[in-house]
Amino acid sequence: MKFAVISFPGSNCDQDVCHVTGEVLQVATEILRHDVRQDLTDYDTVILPGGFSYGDYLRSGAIARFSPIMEDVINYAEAGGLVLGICNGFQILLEAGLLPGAMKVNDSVKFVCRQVAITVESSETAFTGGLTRGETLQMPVAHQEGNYYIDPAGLEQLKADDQIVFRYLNQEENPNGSLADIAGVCNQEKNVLGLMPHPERASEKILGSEDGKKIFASLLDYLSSREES
Amino acid sequence: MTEEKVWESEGLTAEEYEMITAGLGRQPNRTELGMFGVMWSEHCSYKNSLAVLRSLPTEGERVLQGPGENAGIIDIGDGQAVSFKIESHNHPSAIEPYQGAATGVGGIIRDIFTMGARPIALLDSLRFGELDDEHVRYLFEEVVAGIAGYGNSIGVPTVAGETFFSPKYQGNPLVNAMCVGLMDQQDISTATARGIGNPVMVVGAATGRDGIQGASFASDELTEESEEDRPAVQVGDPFREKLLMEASLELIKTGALVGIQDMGAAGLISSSSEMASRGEAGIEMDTALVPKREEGMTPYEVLLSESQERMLVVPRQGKEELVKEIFKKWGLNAAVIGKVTDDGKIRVYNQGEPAAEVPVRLLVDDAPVYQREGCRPAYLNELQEFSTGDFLAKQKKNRRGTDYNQELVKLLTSENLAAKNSIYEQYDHMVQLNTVILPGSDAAVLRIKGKNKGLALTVDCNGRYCYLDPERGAEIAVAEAARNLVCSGAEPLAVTDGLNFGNPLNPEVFWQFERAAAGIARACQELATPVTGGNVSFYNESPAGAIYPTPIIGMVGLLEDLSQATDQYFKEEGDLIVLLGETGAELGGSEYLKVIHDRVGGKIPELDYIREKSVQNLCLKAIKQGLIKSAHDCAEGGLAVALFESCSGNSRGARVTVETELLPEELLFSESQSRIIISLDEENMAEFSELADKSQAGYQIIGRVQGRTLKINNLIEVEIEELKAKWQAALPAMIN
Amino acid sequence: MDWLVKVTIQLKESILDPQGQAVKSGLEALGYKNIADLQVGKYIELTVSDEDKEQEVSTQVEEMCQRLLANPVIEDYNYEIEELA
Amino acid sequence: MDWLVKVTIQLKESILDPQGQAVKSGLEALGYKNIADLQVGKYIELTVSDEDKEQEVSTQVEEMCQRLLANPVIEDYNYEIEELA
Ligand SMILES: Nc1ncnc2c1ncn2[C@@H]1O[C@H](COP(=O)(O)OP(=O)(O)O)[C@@H](O)[C@H]1O
Ligand SMILES: [Mg+2]
Repeated sequence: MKFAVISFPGSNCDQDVCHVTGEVLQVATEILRHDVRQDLTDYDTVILPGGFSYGDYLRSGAIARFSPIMEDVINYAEAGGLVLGICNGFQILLEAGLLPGAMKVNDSVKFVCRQVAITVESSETAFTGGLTRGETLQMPVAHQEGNYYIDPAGLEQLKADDQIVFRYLNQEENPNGSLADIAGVCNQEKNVLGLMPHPERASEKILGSEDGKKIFASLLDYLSSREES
Repeated sequence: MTEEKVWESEGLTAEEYEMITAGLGRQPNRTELGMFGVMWSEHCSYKNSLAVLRSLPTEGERVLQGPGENAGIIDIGDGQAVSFKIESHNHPSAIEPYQGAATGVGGIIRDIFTMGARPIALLDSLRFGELDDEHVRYLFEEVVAGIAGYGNSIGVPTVAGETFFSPKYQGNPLVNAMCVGLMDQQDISTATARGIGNPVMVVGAATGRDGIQGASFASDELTEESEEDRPAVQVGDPFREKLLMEASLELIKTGALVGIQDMGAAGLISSSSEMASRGEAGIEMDTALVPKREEGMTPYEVLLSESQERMLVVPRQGKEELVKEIFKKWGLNAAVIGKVTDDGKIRVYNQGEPAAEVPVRLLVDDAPVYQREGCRPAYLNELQEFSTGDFLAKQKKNRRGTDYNQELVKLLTSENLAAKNSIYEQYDHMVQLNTVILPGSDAAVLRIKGKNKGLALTVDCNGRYCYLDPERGAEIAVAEAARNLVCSGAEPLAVTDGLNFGNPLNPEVFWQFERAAAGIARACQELATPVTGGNVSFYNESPAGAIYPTPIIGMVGLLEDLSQATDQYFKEEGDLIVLLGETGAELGGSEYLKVIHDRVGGKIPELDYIREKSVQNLCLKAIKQGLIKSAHDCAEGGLAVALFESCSGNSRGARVTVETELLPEELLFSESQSRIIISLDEENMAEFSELADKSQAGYQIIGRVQGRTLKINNLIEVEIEELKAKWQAALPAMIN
Repeated sequence: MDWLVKVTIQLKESILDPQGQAVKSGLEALGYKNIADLQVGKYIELTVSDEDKEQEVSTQVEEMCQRLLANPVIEDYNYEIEELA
Repeated sequence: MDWLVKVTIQLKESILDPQGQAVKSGLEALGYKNIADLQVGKYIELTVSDEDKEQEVSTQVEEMCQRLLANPVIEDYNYEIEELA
């Protein structure tokens, strides 16, 4: 099994994700540069990590979305490859059109870093197969632009297709004012997931919560059963 | 400008101008004068503080690098080291709070990776006027946003800090930032230029006209016109600095460098001449070769520009291409601008035309050092004579049936004691996956990946204490910082000090400075925590006068065993609560006096080193033996506030009974030093007593973790959840 | 020929603007009570050089807005083009 | 009477505009090579209600810019005022 973590200029959670998938979960993980085209088919999952790609200037993810390697990520996703976008990675996936909707600045207009409670809304993805719908997870968020927006028709579509994967437990737990308390969505094919909370920050007991590890564990289960079959 | 007064525009005195002409044997030209202006400014030369700073203890077994480099370095074993330093950015923050604070963070981060260390944590120490003022609210919000904007983006967590409000900082806020970096000892780099013929290179961002004369600006008082002092403010680019950091660390790892120095205050001239001075060499350079983002810049402007996100590096000859290659990969400039020479001179050309030629010695080492006169301020007599005992006795007559619940609520919802989560939640305090104890507790604890070790970090200073007694106030700052580290399970190792004062030419201010330095020296000596570096910021005055003397202490501690990391929060119902140390009638300078009676005065708490060390040793021993579950320093607001803070984290209640002769307000709110509140499983009490009985700390069991309220004698009973909500809502409510 | 292009970008009308709200309440707190509505957007000024026809510049700018400068999912944009001396 | 006010705010000349630089190189990477200069600023659109004279609106807006919307230390601002129907 092999993971790729894409490092954009200004990504700052690339090493963190690599630490968790590589050291904690013991999956071979490579960090790939944004400016080198690459055939990604050999990787079992491609992860776009958090951070401030290109300083988040203009809009978060707007410039990173045009990095050379993004063409490969798009090809990979369109061929059914598993893609996980965390925080800034989620924003990049939105900008790239791999996920529907867009990000606005938080309602508070401030950066927010704290633990929040989220619920699992769909266990129909490779990343949440091991979780139960309705299950609550504790995970940190850290972002200034996590206020998810989609137009009313889009929202209906998301609901109809079971594309809302995570929600903040309630309005109080919602750190950014996102529409319908949405914390994470997937594409229609369910192979691309983006979420604002940081599962890699909740994958070791010493850091306070291991709930994020459950997402990675689901993914690993999915991949190993896929390998077996 | 008349010909005779050319020095004034560069902030020099007539005598200093004399020294320059004598040293050069001729009159300096305009460019040279500018070079002296910034290099001999307080900010670069420490001319008014050096004599006093020499008294600080700087040596210790673990010190690998003391003061003199960009940052200090201490040995933490296993071939690893920690580099750390604090830096002020007060004046820029006063006129452009967002960018001022942001570039302050950017500057201190550069100081750390220049040493070869990867920055792993930031801390911020902030002072503002009071929040009922619209402009103060603006400064406060923007400063916090600026620190967040830079630190979050570059991916260095801001894990601890302190925030204090007083009218004395109205118009002159303090923004001090500390950065901590981790490295392998083999990667230690220095800011030296050596080796005749080695190239001198500028790397990073292109140079513009921003921030020219920032160093001189920092060495002057703020005036009404300062707001228009445009060139002194820069805009930071954390995105570029992230790239600069990665490129620099990669370059250092190659071993191709002789020296590396960041370009902070006074830009190219300061970095080049300081590197040359350390290497006892000369440097020759051509300003035309410096990558620029503006046209038509003069040598003067290029030398003095404070454009951010740049470094000066001296690689070995033949490594120029390697440097360029690495920086290009990160999308950054790298240009050879000159070389190291053996004539001990800084020689500046512009397209081959000579523009300046100055001996390094004269510019750097021979900068004037003044032994200023101090004089005990007149205000002190009156303030110290204020007797809190008499005052309380008088108050008692007028105030029958004091409601201590109400007083506690009032204290906890006052600006200095209110919860600071609305600040630190704007900071990414978790990135890099090391933060084991998050902000909110006495000290932050970071793990060191791959080892079972940890670092504990804190910044502390009570400016009001220092105003009432600068020497003891400074001692208390050191003691409190050490206590905060001990409470989290760490052994205190070393100090960086951020000394913020008013105008040193005012003898009363200078006296405060001298006394505070003496206090730091004494306490650091006693507690065996050498000073490895720091920063002096003078001229913190506004039309309303000088700030409180504010010698901020940043301290780093080591946990040999990370599993011993301890926070301040009560854990389980039924646990015993023990107070180490002793409470006295010490309300002088307290939050209680200020908040409840609007008084600043009296004698500040005593500091007895025997007791202090005993309490710290006992606490640390008990933690190491796994006896205790929480430890919390009892500081501003006293016992009642500290107990509440311990209750708040896990929403636990406590029943506390203390036998005492003290007045209720003294028992509850006295700020006696050398006290720690611990909690432990009753099972461990016997073993703990055995330890404690051998110590001179003094201790008493004062109660249990129990229920949903905090009850202290028959004086106080408050609902924890309810009070916690008020405590956390207080600061945001003052802003909106 | 060189051209000065001024682009303004705003959130679509139907979309709530958190920044606009924050600035509006900031102004209200300062005593400006009669602001009916406030939106915060972006202003981008750029110089396009060496193009002969305004039409070409406008095609290019339109494209830049669509591809990068604005996010058409949530934002509207406008621009003006001036010929530079 | 109601007034529509359009404020643009930009960094002063010789002050570094990191955002503008990033966007410019972003556009260059997309193939737009002939951009000589690019600055990113803010655009604020607000409606001021119940003022009779344009002069009063303009005094108010000037003040708002000075006090809150811009920081004159590093930013320049401009505004236009239109009468709303
Ligand atoms: N400006 C700030 N930035 C980050 N953390 C802060 C800031 N101000 C306060 N804190 C955090 O809030 C908590 C309480 O601060 P303080 O009352 O000064 O603690 P103590 O009295 O234990 O030194 C600490 O954990 C501190 O690190
Ligand atoms: Mg403190």
